[in-house]
Amino acid sequence: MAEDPQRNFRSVYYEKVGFRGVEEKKSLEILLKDDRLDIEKLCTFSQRFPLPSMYRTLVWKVLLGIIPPHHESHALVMKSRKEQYRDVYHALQVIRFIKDSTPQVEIFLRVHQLELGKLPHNPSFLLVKDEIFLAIAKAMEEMVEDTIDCYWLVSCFVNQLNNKYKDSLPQLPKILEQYLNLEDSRLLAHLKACSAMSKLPYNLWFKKCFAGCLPESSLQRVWDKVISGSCKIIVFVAVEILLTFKMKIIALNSAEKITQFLENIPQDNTDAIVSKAIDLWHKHCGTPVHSV
Amino acid sequence: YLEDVKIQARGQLQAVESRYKAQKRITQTFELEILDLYGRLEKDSLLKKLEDEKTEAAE
Amino acid sequence: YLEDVKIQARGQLQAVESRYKAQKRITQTFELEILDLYGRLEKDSLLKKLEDEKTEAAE
Repeated sequence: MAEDPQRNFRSVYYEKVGFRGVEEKKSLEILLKDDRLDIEKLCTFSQRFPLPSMYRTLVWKVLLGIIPPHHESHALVMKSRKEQYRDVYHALQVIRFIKDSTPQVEIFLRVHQLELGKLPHNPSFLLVKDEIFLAIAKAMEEMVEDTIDCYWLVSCFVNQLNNKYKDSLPQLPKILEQYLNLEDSRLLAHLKACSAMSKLPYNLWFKKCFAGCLPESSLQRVWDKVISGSCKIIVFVAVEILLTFKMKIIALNSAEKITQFLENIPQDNTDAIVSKAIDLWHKHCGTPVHSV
Repeated sequence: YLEDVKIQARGQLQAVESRYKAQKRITQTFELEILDLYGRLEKDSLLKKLEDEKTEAAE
Repeated sequence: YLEDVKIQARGQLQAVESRYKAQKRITQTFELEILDLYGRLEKDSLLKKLEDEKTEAAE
Protein backbone atom coordinates (compact mmCIF):
# COMPACT_ATOMS: atom_id res chain seq x y z
CA MET A 1 0.00 0.00 0.00
CA ALA A 2 1.58 3.27 -1.09
CA GLU A 3 0.76 5.85 1.55
CA ASP A 4 1.24 9.55 1.69
CA PRO A 5 3.06 10.31 4.95
CA GLN A 6 2.20 14.01 4.65
CA ARG A 7 -1.52 13.26 4.53
CA ASN A 8 -1.33 10.95 7.50
CA PHE A 9 0.65 13.43 9.49
CA ARG A 10 -1.98 16.04 8.76
CA SER A 11 -4.92 13.85 9.67
CA VAL A 12 -3.28 12.93 12.96
CA TYR A 13 -2.59 16.60 13.59
CA TYR A 14 -6.14 17.71 12.89
CA GLU A 15 -7.59 14.92 14.98
CA LYS A 16 -5.62 16.16 17.91
CA VAL A 17 -5.89 19.92 17.83
CA GLY A 18 -7.70 20.98 14.69
CA PHE A 19 -11.26 21.99 13.86
CA ARG A 20 -12.51 18.45 13.67
CA GLY A 21 -11.35 17.83 17.21
CA VAL A 22 -13.20 20.86 18.52
CA GLU A 23 -16.44 19.85 16.83
CA GLU A 24 -16.12 16.31 18.15
CA LYS A 25 -15.44 17.50 21.66
CA LYS A 26 -18.56 19.68 21.55
CA SER A 27 -20.77 16.86 20.37
CA LEU A 28 -19.39 14.57 23.10
CA GLU A 29 -20.08 17.26 25.68
CA ILE A 30 -23.69 17.38 24.53
CA LEU A 31 -23.93 13.62 24.97
CA LEU A 32 -22.40 13.81 28.43
CA LYS A 33 -24.90 16.45 29.56
CA ASP A 34 -27.83 14.02 29.45
CA ASP A 35 -29.23 13.09 32.87
CA ARG A 36 -29.18 9.53 31.75
CA LEU A 37 -26.22 8.78 29.50
CA ASP A 38 -27.01 7.07 26.24
CA ILE A 39 -24.58 4.15 26.23
CA GLU A 40 -25.25 3.28 22.62
CA LYS A 41 -24.49 6.80 21.41
CA LEU A 42 -21.35 6.92 23.53
CA CYS A 43 -20.25 3.64 21.96
CA THR A 44 -20.82 4.93 18.46
CA PHE A 45 -18.95 8.12 19.26
CA SER A 46 -15.94 6.21 20.62
CA GLN A 47 -15.95 3.87 17.64
CA ARG A 48 -15.82 6.78 15.30
CA PHE A 49 -13.73 9.46 16.96
CA PRO A 50 -10.80 9.56 19.36
CA LEU A 51 -11.98 10.47 22.86
CA PRO A 52 -10.70 13.81 24.16
CA SER A 53 -8.26 13.01 27.02
CA MET A 54 -10.23 14.97 29.61
CA TYR A 55 -13.31 12.76 29.12
CA ARG A 56 -11.63 9.44 28.45
CA THR A 57 -11.73 8.03 32.00
CA LEU A 58 -15.38 9.03 32.43
CA VAL A 59 -16.49 7.49 29.13
CA TRP A 60 -14.52 4.28 29.72
CA LYS A 61 -16.03 3.94 33.20
CA VAL A 62 -19.53 4.30 31.78
CA LEU A 63 -18.92 1.92 28.87
CA LEU A 64 -17.39 -0.73 31.13
CA GLY A 65 -20.30 -0.46 33.56
CA ILE A 66 -18.22 0.84 36.46
CA ILE A 67 -20.66 3.71 36.82
CA PRO A 68 -24.29 3.51 35.71
CA PRO A 69 -25.91 5.76 33.09
CA HIS A 70 -27.58 8.07 35.62
CA HIS A 71 -25.47 11.02 36.70
CA GLU A 72 -27.37 11.20 39.94
CA SER A 73 -26.08 7.75 40.97
CA HIS A 74 -22.41 8.34 40.17
CA ALA A 75 -21.35 9.59 43.61
CA LEU A 76 -23.11 6.78 45.46
CA VAL A 77 -21.81 4.08 43.14
CA MET A 78 -18.22 5.37 43.21
CA LYS A 79 -18.36 5.49 47.01
CA SER A 80 -19.33 1.84 47.01
CA ARG A 81 -16.60 0.93 44.48
CA LYS A 82 -14.03 2.76 46.59
CA GLU A 83 -15.09 0.97 49.79
CA GLN A 84 -14.98 -2.37 48.01
CA TYR A 85 -11.42 -1.77 46.85
CA ARG A 86 -10.36 -0.63 50.33
CA ASP A 87 -12.05 -3.63 51.98
CA VAL A 88 -10.19 -6.10 49.80
CA TYR A 89 -6.93 -4.17 50.05
CA HIS A 90 -7.13 -4.24 53.84
CA ALA A 91 -7.94 -7.97 53.81
CA LEU A 92 -4.82 -8.65 51.74
CA GLN A 93 -2.75 -6.80 54.32
CA VAL A 94 -4.26 -8.81 57.16
CA ILE A 95 -3.31 -12.11 55.57
CA ARG A 96 0.10 -10.66 54.71
CA PHE A 97 -0.39 -11.19 51.01
CA ILE A 98 0.73 -7.65 50.25
CA LYS A 99 3.27 -5.43 51.97
CA ASP A 100 3.95 -1.70 51.87
CA SER A 101 6.58 -2.42 49.25
CA THR A 102 4.27 -4.38 46.91
CA PRO A 103 4.08 -2.62 43.51
CA GLN A 104 0.72 -1.05 42.68
CA VAL A 105 0.05 -3.30 39.69
CA GLU A 106 0.60 -6.41 41.78
CA ILE A 107 -1.81 -5.07 44.39
CA PHE A 108 -4.37 -4.68 41.58
CA LEU A 109 -3.78 -8.29 40.54
CA ARG A 110 -4.26 -9.62 44.08
CA VAL A 111 -7.40 -7.54 44.67
CA HIS A 112 -8.82 -8.85 41.39
CA GLN A 113 -7.90 -12.44 42.27
CA LEU A 114 -9.43 -12.23 45.73
CA GLU A 115 -12.64 -10.82 44.29
CA LEU A 116 -12.86 -13.79 41.94
CA GLY A 117 -12.02 -16.16 44.79
CA LYS A 118 -8.85 -17.15 42.95
CA LEU A 119 -6.05 -16.01 45.20
CA PRO A 120 -3.16 -18.43 44.50
CA HIS A 121 -1.45 -20.54 47.15
CA ASN A 122 1.98 -19.64 45.94
CA PRO A 123 2.14 -15.92 45.13
CA SER A 124 5.63 -16.07 43.63
CA PHE A 125 4.42 -18.17 40.73
CA LEU A 126 2.81 -16.13 37.91
CA LEU A 127 0.52 -17.67 35.30
CA VAL A 128 0.30 -16.37 31.72
CA LYS A 129 -3.02 -14.73 32.50
CA ASP A 130 -1.44 -12.99 35.51
CA GLU A 131 1.25 -11.60 33.25
CA ILE A 132 -1.43 -10.36 30.85
CA PHE A 133 -3.23 -8.67 33.74
CA LEU A 134 -0.01 -7.02 34.94
CA ALA A 135 0.89 -5.72 31.47
CA ILE A 136 -2.57 -4.20 31.05
CA ALA A 137 -2.42 -2.75 34.56
CA LYS A 138 0.98 -1.18 33.90
CA ALA A 139 -0.33 0.52 30.77
CA MET A 140 -3.53 1.65 32.47
CA GLU A 141 -1.53 3.10 35.34
CA GLU A 142 0.15 5.43 32.86
CA MET A 143 -3.20 6.57 31.46
CA VAL A 144 -5.32 6.99 34.59
CA GLU A 145 -4.29 9.05 37.57
CA ASP A 146 -6.73 7.98 40.27
CA THR A 147 -5.86 4.63 41.89
CA ILE A 148 -9.45 3.52 42.47
CA ASP A 149 -10.50 4.43 38.91
CA CYS A 150 -7.44 2.65 37.59
CA TYR A 151 -8.16 -0.55 39.50
CA TRP A 152 -11.74 -0.72 38.29
CA LEU A 153 -10.78 0.05 34.70
CA VAL A 154 -8.12 -2.68 34.65
CA SER A 155 -10.37 -5.21 36.32
CA CYS A 156 -13.37 -4.55 34.06
CA PHE A 157 -11.25 -4.29 30.92
CA VAL A 158 -9.66 -7.68 31.64
CA ASN A 159 -13.10 -9.11 32.38
CA GLN A 160 -14.31 -7.78 29.04
CA LEU A 161 -11.44 -9.52 27.25
CA ASN A 162 -12.10 -12.76 29.14
CA ASN A 163 -15.86 -12.76 28.73
CA LYS A 164 -17.21 -10.69 25.85
CA TYR A 165 -14.22 -11.31 23.58
CA LYS A 166 -13.46 -14.81 24.79
CA ASP A 167 -14.60 -16.45 21.54
CA SER A 168 -13.37 -13.71 19.19
CA LEU A 169 -9.76 -13.44 20.41
CA PRO A 170 -8.67 -16.91 19.23
CA GLN A 171 -10.02 -16.09 15.74
CA LEU A 172 -7.86 -12.99 15.34
CA PRO A 173 -4.70 -14.64 13.96
CA LYS A 174 -6.75 -16.09 11.11
CA ILE A 175 -8.45 -12.75 10.43
CA LEU A 176 -5.04 -11.06 10.49
CA GLU A 177 -3.87 -13.40 7.76
CA GLN A 178 -6.95 -12.60 5.64
CA TYR A 179 -6.49 -8.84 5.79
CA LEU A 180 -2.74 -9.03 5.35
CA ASN A 181 -3.38 -11.04 2.21
CA LEU A 182 -5.66 -8.26 0.92
CA GLU A 183 -3.26 -5.47 1.81
CA ASP A 184 0.09 -7.02 0.94
CA SER A 185 0.15 -10.59 -0.25
CA ARG A 186 3.91 -10.49 -0.87
CA LEU A 187 4.61 -9.67 2.75
CA LEU A 188 2.32 -12.50 3.81
CA ALA A 189 4.16 -14.86 1.46
CA HIS A 190 7.49 -13.84 2.99
CA LEU A 191 6.20 -14.40 6.53
CA LYS A 192 4.85 -17.80 5.51
CA ALA A 193 8.12 -18.73 3.80
CA CYS A 194 9.94 -18.05 7.08
CA SER A 195 7.22 -19.97 9.01
CA ALA A 196 6.75 -16.78 10.99
CA MET A 197 2.95 -16.55 10.78
CA SER A 198 2.39 -18.97 13.63
CA LYS A 199 5.09 -17.34 15.74
CA LEU A 200 3.98 -13.70 15.61
CA PRO A 201 3.64 -12.10 19.07
CA TYR A 202 -0.06 -12.91 19.39
CA ASN A 203 -0.03 -12.82 23.19
CA LEU A 204 1.40 -9.33 23.17
CA TRP A 205 -0.88 -8.13 20.37
CA PHE A 206 -4.18 -9.80 21.06
CA LYS A 207 -4.22 -11.03 24.66
CA LYS A 208 -2.45 -8.02 26.13
CA CYS A 209 -4.14 -5.74 23.59
CA PHE A 210 -0.77 -4.13 22.73
CA ALA A 211 -0.03 -3.21 26.35
CA GLY A 212 3.75 -3.06 26.54
CA CYS A 213 4.00 -2.88 22.75
CA LEU A 214 2.70 0.61 22.01
CA PRO A 215 3.31 3.70 24.15
CA GLU A 216 0.26 4.69 26.20
CA SER A 217 -0.50 7.84 24.18
CA SER A 218 -1.10 5.70 21.08
CA LEU A 219 -2.47 2.72 22.95
CA GLN A 220 -5.36 4.58 24.51
CA ARG A 221 -6.75 5.40 21.06
CA VAL A 222 -6.84 1.68 20.30
CA TRP A 223 -8.44 0.88 23.64
CA ASP A 224 -11.15 3.50 22.92
CA LYS A 225 -12.33 1.15 20.16
CA VAL A 226 -11.89 -2.06 22.13
CA ILE A 227 -13.74 -0.75 25.19
CA SER A 228 -16.58 0.58 23.05
CA GLY A 229 -17.14 -2.82 21.50
CA SER A 230 -14.70 -3.71 18.70
CA CYS A 231 -11.91 -6.16 19.22
CA LYS A 232 -11.36 -6.32 15.47
CA ILE A 233 -9.49 -3.02 15.55
CA ILE A 234 -6.52 -4.84 17.11
CA VAL A 235 -6.17 -6.94 13.96
CA PHE A 236 -5.78 -3.78 11.91
CA VAL A 237 -3.19 -2.40 14.31
CA ALA A 238 -1.25 -5.62 13.81
CA VAL A 239 -1.63 -5.33 10.01
CA GLU A 240 -0.35 -1.74 10.09
CA ILE A 241 2.62 -2.69 12.27
CA LEU A 242 3.54 -5.34 9.69
CA LEU A 243 3.05 -2.93 6.78
CA THR A 244 4.98 -0.11 8.46
CA PHE A 245 8.00 -2.30 9.14
CA LYS A 246 7.73 -4.27 5.92
CA MET A 247 11.27 -3.46 4.72
CA LYS A 248 12.79 -4.44 8.03
CA ILE A 249 10.76 -7.68 8.16
CA ILE A 250 11.67 -8.65 4.62
CA ALA A 251 15.33 -8.15 5.46
CA LEU A 252 14.98 -10.59 8.35
CA ASN A 253 14.86 -14.21 7.30
CA SER A 254 14.06 -16.19 10.41
CA ALA A 255 10.86 -16.45 12.40
CA GLU A 256 12.73 -15.86 15.67
CA LYS A 257 14.34 -12.64 14.45
CA ILE A 258 11.02 -11.36 13.09
CA THR A 259 9.19 -12.12 16.33
CA GLN A 260 11.94 -10.55 18.38
CA PHE A 261 11.80 -7.39 16.27
CA LEU A 262 8.00 -7.18 16.47
CA GLU A 263 8.04 -7.58 20.22
CA ASN A 264 10.22 -4.48 20.47
CA ILE A 265 9.11 -2.17 17.69
CA PRO A 266 10.47 1.41 17.56
CA GLN A 267 8.25 3.75 19.58
CA ASP A 268 8.60 6.93 17.53
CA ASN A 269 6.06 6.30 14.81
CA THR A 270 3.25 4.60 16.71
CA ASP A 271 0.71 7.44 16.55
CA ALA A 272 0.74 7.26 12.77
CA ILE A 273 0.46 3.47 12.90
CA VAL A 274 -2.67 3.72 15.03
CA SER A 275 -4.21 6.40 12.79
CA LYS A 276 -3.61 4.28 9.71
CA ALA A 277 -4.98 1.21 11.49
CA ILE A 278 -8.19 3.07 12.36
CA ASP A 279 -8.53 4.26 8.76
CA LEU A 280 -7.99 0.73 7.49
CA TRP A 281 -10.51 -0.65 9.99
CA HIS A 282 -13.12 1.90 8.85
CA LYS A 283 -12.32 1.05 5.22
CA HIS A 284 -12.89 -2.68 5.69
CA CYS A 285 -15.57 -2.69 8.36
CA GLY A 286 -17.37 0.56 7.60
CA THR A 287 -17.66 3.69 9.69
CA PRO A 288 -20.27 3.49 12.44
CA VAL A 289 -23.09 5.97 11.95
CA HIS A 290 -22.95 8.60 14.60
CA SER A 291 -26.03 10.67 15.34
CA VAL A 292 -26.17 13.25 18.08
CA TYR B 1 -40.22 7.47 33.16
CA LEU B 2 -41.03 4.48 35.34
CA GLU B 3 -38.54 2.46 33.29
CA ASP B 4 -36.00 5.17 34.00
CA VAL B 5 -36.41 4.87 37.76
CA LYS B 6 -36.04 1.10 37.50
CA ILE B 7 -32.83 1.36 35.48
CA GLN B 8 -31.43 3.86 37.93
CA ALA B 9 -32.24 1.59 40.87
CA ARG B 10 -30.61 -1.37 39.17
CA GLY B 11 -27.44 0.64 38.54
CA GLN B 12 -27.11 1.47 42.23
CA LEU B 13 -28.05 -2.01 43.38
CA GLN B 14 -25.38 -3.67 41.21
CA ALA B 15 -22.56 -1.71 42.78
CA VAL B 16 -23.74 -2.39 46.33
CA GLU B 17 -24.22 -6.07 45.56
CA SER B 18 -20.74 -6.36 44.16
CA ARG B 19 -19.37 -4.78 47.35
CA TYR B 20 -21.31 -7.35 49.40
CA LYS B 21 -19.98 -10.22 47.30
CA ALA B 22 -16.42 -8.99 47.72
CA GLN B 23 -16.95 -8.90 51.47
CA LYS B 24 -18.15 -12.48 51.32
CA ARG B 25 -15.02 -13.51 49.41
CA ILE B 26 -12.94 -11.83 52.09
CA THR B 27 -14.67 -13.92 54.77
CA GLN B 28 -13.92 -17.10 52.80
CA THR B 29 -10.29 -16.08 52.34
CA PHE B 30 -9.96 -15.37 56.07
CA GLU B 31 -11.44 -18.77 56.88
CA LEU B 32 -8.80 -20.50 54.79
CA GLU B 33 -6.08 -18.39 56.37
CA ILE B 34 -7.24 -19.31 59.86
CA LEU B 35 -7.21 -23.02 59.02
CA ASP B 36 -3.75 -22.65 57.55
CA LEU B 37 -2.43 -20.81 60.59
CA TYR B 38 -3.85 -23.42 62.98
CA GLY B 39 -2.16 -26.07 60.88
CA ARG B 40 1.16 -24.28 61.17
CA LEU B 41 0.78 -23.80 64.92
CA GLU B 42 0.07 -27.49 65.41
CA LYS B 43 3.00 -28.50 63.27
CA ASP B 44 5.25 -26.20 65.28
CA SER B 45 4.14 -27.57 68.61
CA LEU B 46 4.44 -31.13 67.35
CA LEU B 47 7.99 -30.47 66.17
CA LYS B 48 8.84 -28.89 69.48
CA LYS B 49 7.50 -31.90 71.35
CA LEU B 50 9.55 -34.27 69.20
CA GLU B 51 12.69 -32.25 69.79
CA ASP B 52 12.11 -32.14 73.52
CA GLU B 53 11.79 -35.91 73.54
CA LYS B 54 14.98 -36.24 71.57
CA THR B 55 16.84 -33.98 73.98
CA GLU B 56 15.52 -35.94 76.94
CA ALA B 57 16.57 -39.25 75.38
CA ALA B 58 20.05 -37.91 74.78
CA GLU B 59 20.49 -36.71 78.33
CA TYR C 1 -47.25 3.73 41.33
CA LEU C 2 -43.98 5.55 40.65
CA GLU C 3 -43.64 6.31 44.35
CA ASP C 4 -44.16 2.60 44.92
CA VAL C 5 -41.27 1.62 42.69
CA LYS C 6 -39.02 4.15 44.38
CA ILE C 7 -39.85 2.82 47.85
CA GLN C 8 -39.26 -0.72 46.65
CA ALA C 9 -35.89 0.24 45.17
CA ARG C 10 -34.84 1.93 48.38
CA GLY C 11 -35.88 -1.15 50.33
CA GLN C 12 -33.74 -3.42 48.17
CA LEU C 13 -30.77 -1.12 48.50
CA GLN C 14 -31.10 -1.07 52.28
CA ALA C 15 -31.38 -4.85 52.42
CA VAL C 16 -28.10 -5.31 50.56
CA GLU C 17 -26.46 -2.62 52.70
CA SER C 18 -27.39 -4.41 55.89
CA ARG C 19 -26.24 -7.76 54.53
CA TYR C 20 -22.94 -6.08 53.69
CA LYS C 21 -22.60 -4.70 57.20
CA ALA C 22 -23.35 -8.08 58.77
CA GLN C 23 -20.74 -9.73 56.57
CA LYS C 24 -18.25 -7.06 57.49
CA ARG C 25 -18.73 -7.79 61.19
CA ILE C 26 -17.93 -11.44 60.53
CA THR C 27 -14.82 -10.42 58.64
CA GLN C 28 -13.72 -8.26 61.56
CA THR C 29 -14.08 -11.14 64.00
CA PHE C 30 -12.00 -13.34 61.73
CA GLU C 31 -9.44 -10.59 61.40
CA LEU C 32 -8.90 -10.55 65.17
CA GLU C 33 -8.50 -14.32 65.13
CA ILE C 34 -5.88 -14.09 62.39
CA LEU C 35 -3.92 -11.42 64.24
CA ASP C 36 -4.00 -13.57 67.37
CA LEU C 37 -2.79 -16.66 65.52
CA TYR C 38 0.05 -14.75 63.90
CA GLY C 39 1.00 -13.49 67.33
CA ARG C 40 1.11 -17.03 68.72
CA LEU C 41 3.10 -18.31 65.77
CA GLU C 42 5.62 -15.54 66.15
CA LYS C 43 5.91 -16.09 69.90
CA ASP C 44 6.51 -19.80 69.29
CA SER C 45 9.20 -19.23 66.74
CA LEU C 46 10.81 -16.62 68.97
CA LEU C 47 10.80 -19.04 71.89
CA LYS C 48 12.26 -21.75 69.72
CA LYS C 49 15.01 -19.44 68.59
CA LEU C 50 15.86 -18.52 72.19
CA GLU C 51 15.94 -22.16 73.20
CA ASP C 52 18.14 -23.09 70.30
CA GLU C 53 20.56 -20.36 71.29
CA LYS C 54 20.55 -21.63 74.87
CA THR C 55 21.27 -25.17 73.72
CA GLU C 56 24.08 -23.99 71.51
CA ALA C 57 25.60 -21.97 74.36
CA ALA C 58 25.43 -25.02 76.63
CA GLU C 59 27.20 -27.24 74.15
